[in-house]
Amino acid sequence: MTALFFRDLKLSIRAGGGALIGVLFFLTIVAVIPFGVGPDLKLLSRIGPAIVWIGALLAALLGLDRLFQAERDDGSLDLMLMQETPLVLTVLVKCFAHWTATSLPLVIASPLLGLFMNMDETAIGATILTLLVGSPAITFIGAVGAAVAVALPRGGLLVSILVLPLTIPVLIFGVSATYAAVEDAAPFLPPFLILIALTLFFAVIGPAAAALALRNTAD
Amino acid sequence: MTALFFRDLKLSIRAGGGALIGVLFFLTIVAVIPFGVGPDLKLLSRIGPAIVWIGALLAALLGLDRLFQAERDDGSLDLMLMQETPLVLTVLVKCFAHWTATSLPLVIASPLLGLFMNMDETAIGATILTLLVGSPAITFIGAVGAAVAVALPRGGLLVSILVLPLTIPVLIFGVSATYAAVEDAAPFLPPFLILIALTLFFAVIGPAAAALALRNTAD
Amino acid sequence: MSETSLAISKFSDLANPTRFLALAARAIPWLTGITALCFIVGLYLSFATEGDYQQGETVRIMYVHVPSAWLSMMCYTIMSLSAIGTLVWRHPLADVSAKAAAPLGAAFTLLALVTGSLWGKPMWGTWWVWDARLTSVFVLFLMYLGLIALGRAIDDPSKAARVSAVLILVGFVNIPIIKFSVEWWNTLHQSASVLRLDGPAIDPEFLRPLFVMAIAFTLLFFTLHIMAMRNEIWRRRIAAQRRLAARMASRED
Amino acid sequence: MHLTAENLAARRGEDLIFVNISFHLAAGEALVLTGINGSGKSTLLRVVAGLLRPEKGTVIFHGEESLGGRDPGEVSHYLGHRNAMKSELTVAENLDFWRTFLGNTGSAPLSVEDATDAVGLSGITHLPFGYLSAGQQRRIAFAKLLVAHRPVWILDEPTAALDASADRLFADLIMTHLEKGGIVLAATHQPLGLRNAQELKMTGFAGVDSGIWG
Amino acid sequence: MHLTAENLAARRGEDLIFVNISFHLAAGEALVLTGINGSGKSTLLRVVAGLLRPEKGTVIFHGEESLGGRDPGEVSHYLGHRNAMKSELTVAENLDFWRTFLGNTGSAPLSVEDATDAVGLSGITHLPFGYLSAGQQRRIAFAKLLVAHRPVWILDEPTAALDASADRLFADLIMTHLEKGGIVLAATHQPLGLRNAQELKMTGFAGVDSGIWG
Amino acid sequence: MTHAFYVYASYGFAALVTIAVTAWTWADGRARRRELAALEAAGIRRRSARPKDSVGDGE
Ligand code: HEM
Ligand SMILES: Nc1ncnc2c1ncn2[C@@H]1O[C@H](COP(=O)(O)OP(=O)(O)OP(=O)(O)O)[C@@H](O)[C@H]1O
Ligand SMILES: Nc1ncnc2c1ncn2[C@@H]1O[C@H](COP(=O)(O)OP(=O)(O)OP(=O)(O)O)[C@@H](O)[C@H]1O
Ligand SMILES: [Mg+2]
Ligand SMILES: [Mg+2]
Repeated sequence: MTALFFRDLKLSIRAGGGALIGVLFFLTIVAVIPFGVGPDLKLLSRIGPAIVWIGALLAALLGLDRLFQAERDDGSLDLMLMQETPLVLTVLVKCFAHWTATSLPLVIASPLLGLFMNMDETAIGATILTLLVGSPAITFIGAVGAAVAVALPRGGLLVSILVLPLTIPVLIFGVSATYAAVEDAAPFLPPFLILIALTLFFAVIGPAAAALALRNTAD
Repeated sequence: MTALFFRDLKLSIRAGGGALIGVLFFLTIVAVIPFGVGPDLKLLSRIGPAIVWIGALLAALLGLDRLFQAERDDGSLDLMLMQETPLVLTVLVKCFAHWTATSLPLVIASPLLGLFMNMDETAIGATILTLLVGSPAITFIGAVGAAVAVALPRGGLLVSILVLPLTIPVLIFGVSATYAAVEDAAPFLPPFLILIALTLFFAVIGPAAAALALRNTAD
Repeated sequence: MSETSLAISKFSDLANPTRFLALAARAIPWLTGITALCFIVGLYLSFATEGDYQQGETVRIMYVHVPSAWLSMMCYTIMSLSAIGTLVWRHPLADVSAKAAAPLGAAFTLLALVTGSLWGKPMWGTWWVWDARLTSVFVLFLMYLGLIALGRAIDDPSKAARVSAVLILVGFVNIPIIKFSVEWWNTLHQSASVLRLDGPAIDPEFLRPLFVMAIAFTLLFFTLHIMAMRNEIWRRRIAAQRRLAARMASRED
Repeated sequence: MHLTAENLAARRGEDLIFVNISFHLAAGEALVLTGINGSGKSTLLRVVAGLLRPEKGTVIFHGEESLGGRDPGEVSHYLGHRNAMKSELTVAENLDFWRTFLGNTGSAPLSVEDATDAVGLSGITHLPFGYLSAGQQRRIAFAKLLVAHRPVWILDEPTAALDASADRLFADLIMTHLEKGGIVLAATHQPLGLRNAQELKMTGFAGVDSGIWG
Repeated sequence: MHLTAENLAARRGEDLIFVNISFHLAAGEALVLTGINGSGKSTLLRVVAGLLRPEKGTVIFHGEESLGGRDPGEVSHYLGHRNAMKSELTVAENLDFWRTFLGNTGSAPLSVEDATDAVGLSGITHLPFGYLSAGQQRRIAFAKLLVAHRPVWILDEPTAALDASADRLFADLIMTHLEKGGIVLAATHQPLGLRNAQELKMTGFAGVDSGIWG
Repeated sequence: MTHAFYVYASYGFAALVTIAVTAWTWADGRARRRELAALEAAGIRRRSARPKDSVGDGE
């Protein structure tokens, strides 16, 4: 299983440039956005956390849709399906590898991005914490979509309908927990705990559903 | 060439989910932003056009990276490279098909999205117009990245990094033209004309560079 | 076509890396010496001249900020010229030149960004604003990093060079944007006051150290560029010889 | 140790591809599937490997140690039309991965070097898999069978794209596996040259089945 | 009409795969490339098709009408290891696309129905290409050569994954093309059974070349 | 903070970057040269540097 983890990591580093690329990508989005919204520093720092979260969502989704499709196309998926090790475990490891390669670097780089968005220390800290806790959920949800895409060759539409709406709650609680940390009025813990619960929930449901979908692939 | 256009259209609808991904992705963003800026309707309508544009940018990028990679993987690219018809033309048609499948629906849906963002009629009209004129430029720029991605084994993210910075001018003029239409102080035409010029410029440069890259990466 | 390939081989004879190495070996000591001299004079002038009545001591930041900003653009221009060399003439030294320039360009751009920020804090009251000039320079920095990453992601060097060349040329649109952004948008940033058609509009008191420093930075860039090109040629020579050796070893048994 | 299939039937879309296929393979025996294109060879192999659900019937593997039957997929190597290798990784990395991922059940498998040597390609393990020629890729895919032990080999046209010398090499490797008490199922268009192999000729299209709706 | 190659050399990575390959094919002539796996057959075919830049040498096609030579890629069909078909689209949609995209140069090509009939698969044009068996996919890829006319056919192992009857069918189609004055280049491991075909045996690895850096 | 701080910070950073880049380029060059020397010592020589009388080995 560690072999699978490192293979996937190696693949995404070799193919995409890995961590550096993820951070760069994120930086670019963050650089684009203030340009649209205008150089209003107060506004920027207010929408900062939301932008960082949206960037994380997009970065996680890019490439996630081919998580299993690439394996199917070259036949590796067949061999993985045949193994005695539970398929759920394989899916989980693949999810972790994807998260490590694309989302973790973003979490690490987010303080820098926070500075660019003119956010204060509390906001930056809260963003890191919520991203760290919440971003795996996006990967787990995406894995279900990726598995469905393999099972139904023509199911592209279905995948987007499936995956994007499901990520909305994660995004909402992630962002609102961050804001709760900044503003004194709202309590931080409730949305944060919900975020943790969401991640744990999807960590169980996601790989299980993905494994189920993979087992039922058309051929 | 029309055959290529319709094939690509059919493929993106059948396999990728096409239109809906963009709109859904966009809705996700729109659902999250108010959490950042709070339920401040005036502020929302102010940042509305910028958000619509950013959504359009990100939606256009989803899937763009595999524009040529998919063709390479099944060998179709070889045949396209061999033809007598200039490669630039083939690239241009593929760009149009991609734009029609992902960006056009977003343009069509933008009035609805404008309503979500509490924008007034002028702003909505201006957003549609600028999106219609400006979004092809994003596709053309992205095509260069997609062509470069063919040289890489699997280079989704790397391509976005190289390509995203170049879309910034398009975004700037698109957004500023929209704002100019809303605010009386600034004239609408100059940024709008620059936007048109940018699109035309990239319509020439993009496919030419993409064709050059494709010719140089064949193996 | 066979004539052209013959011409190309003639051309590559001219572009012979060995000849370049010999040239570099002779030029580098001289360049190093002159660069050091210029820096000594430039640094002396920068601290000897008076401060501005408006900006006070901080005007001295200009003497590092402006040259590094110029160099960040010049370096990209050199890469673009090399890219044309790669695509049009398939000149192998052009590949090497573009590849060697990218990290240097990134370094000078970083320098411009940081010194600009350090100047911005006392002058504008903030480290960073998202205006056209600053954003376009930031984009330039990202492009340098992206090109470095691209060069590493493709293992065949000549293929990597050709692909990067296409992207370098496409990215060149950013250079005019940087140069003219202050005129196209009204921004916080200073508009051009030295490199103007109607002559510099700046006090000669500041102009003298600025020019010496600019020359020193430019010389530093060329010295480093030639050294980096030489390193790259050596790197490729080593790779070629290693592969040769591996092949010979596997052939022998 | 034996592999038994009883009354297998499989469906693709609306068509039944085959019905009532049964076979019994003991240790050291091979089954060669022949038949025209589209006759259902690959389909049968995928059913045996557990990748496709049969419409009817069962396949069971009985090992030496345990009494109850096992899922044949878990004790099998499957070499399909596709090679299950990543073109971005080098040959050595690919094989190393499968060696660790597939794990080791039973007797000691070959090392990566020995396996590539066995298929005649020990010199090029440092190349990315995508750089290899079609036949070299196929050989490396076959080397995968050697780096982890599985008693049953399910081979779908193993010799496609191979030259004559590799054909013989593969036949030898398969014979060695059989002699060690393995079981081989292979679909092929060219004679593999195996001694004492059962042959099963697929005919394709066993009828339209309207299922429970008819 | 003739296709001429002079002193071709090609490189992959640092290795020269072949040097000094020359051939001359007039209308109705065929060239069969043989050689072990990795000997450079596919590489040579890709050079001729214009998909790979040769290290040295030229390939030129001289047609009947024009005096100057043409790029051989433009007048050729290339059937590579990959089938150039989209598995999401049906067989008919795929062939229709290539028929229109490739356009028609010279003599009248077959319709999609006739072409699938010629490769013996007229019944399944409504199926998505991805559903077909390996051999059926290869046959459809071959049918692509029939829906648009090109004087030169460049075939890379056309008969891989095919059954015996399809082998013969392909050989007949190739013979017909030759009789009509076409030119065929084919790489193969199994004899195609073409009469009066030149044969070129590739040996692979023509030497290491450290290039200008060494 | 005083203006002098910003001036010295920028000069300091400029010195840091230029020295770092110079040192890196120089160190890279030294490493390459050492590798070349090692290859030379191992008996692998460039074709152009090879003496004329030695027979080409297998090329
Ligand atoms: C991070 C922030 C900054 C960046 C990225 C930046 C970038 C640049 C660039 C690229 C140039 C060269 C422009 C050309 O040649 O036309 C330049 C020149 C210049 N910058 Fe900045 N700058 C920054 C901050 C500042 C600040 C805060 C000041 C002073 C208040 C300043 C003053 C100048 C001056 C005086 C020039 C010379 C203009 C000329 O004569 O052409 N810069 N800067
Ligand atoms: N959804 C479907 N509807 C109808 N027929 C289908 C469907 N999917 C596959 N088929 C048919 O099922 C058969 C599958 O055959 P299979 O792949 O097992 O053939 P094979 O014997 O391996 O052939 P080959 O020698 O070409 O590899 C083919 O005839 C194919 O056309
Ligand atoms: N980057 C590279 N570096 C070194 N060798 C390479 C590289 N890319 C390809 N090769 C080698 O070049 C040769 C390519 O051979 P090619 O694909 O033309 O063989 P082929 O004759 O078609 O073989 P097959 O019968 O297996 O299809 C292979 O030996 C391969 O290992
Ligand atoms: Mg089959
Ligand atoms: Mg081949």
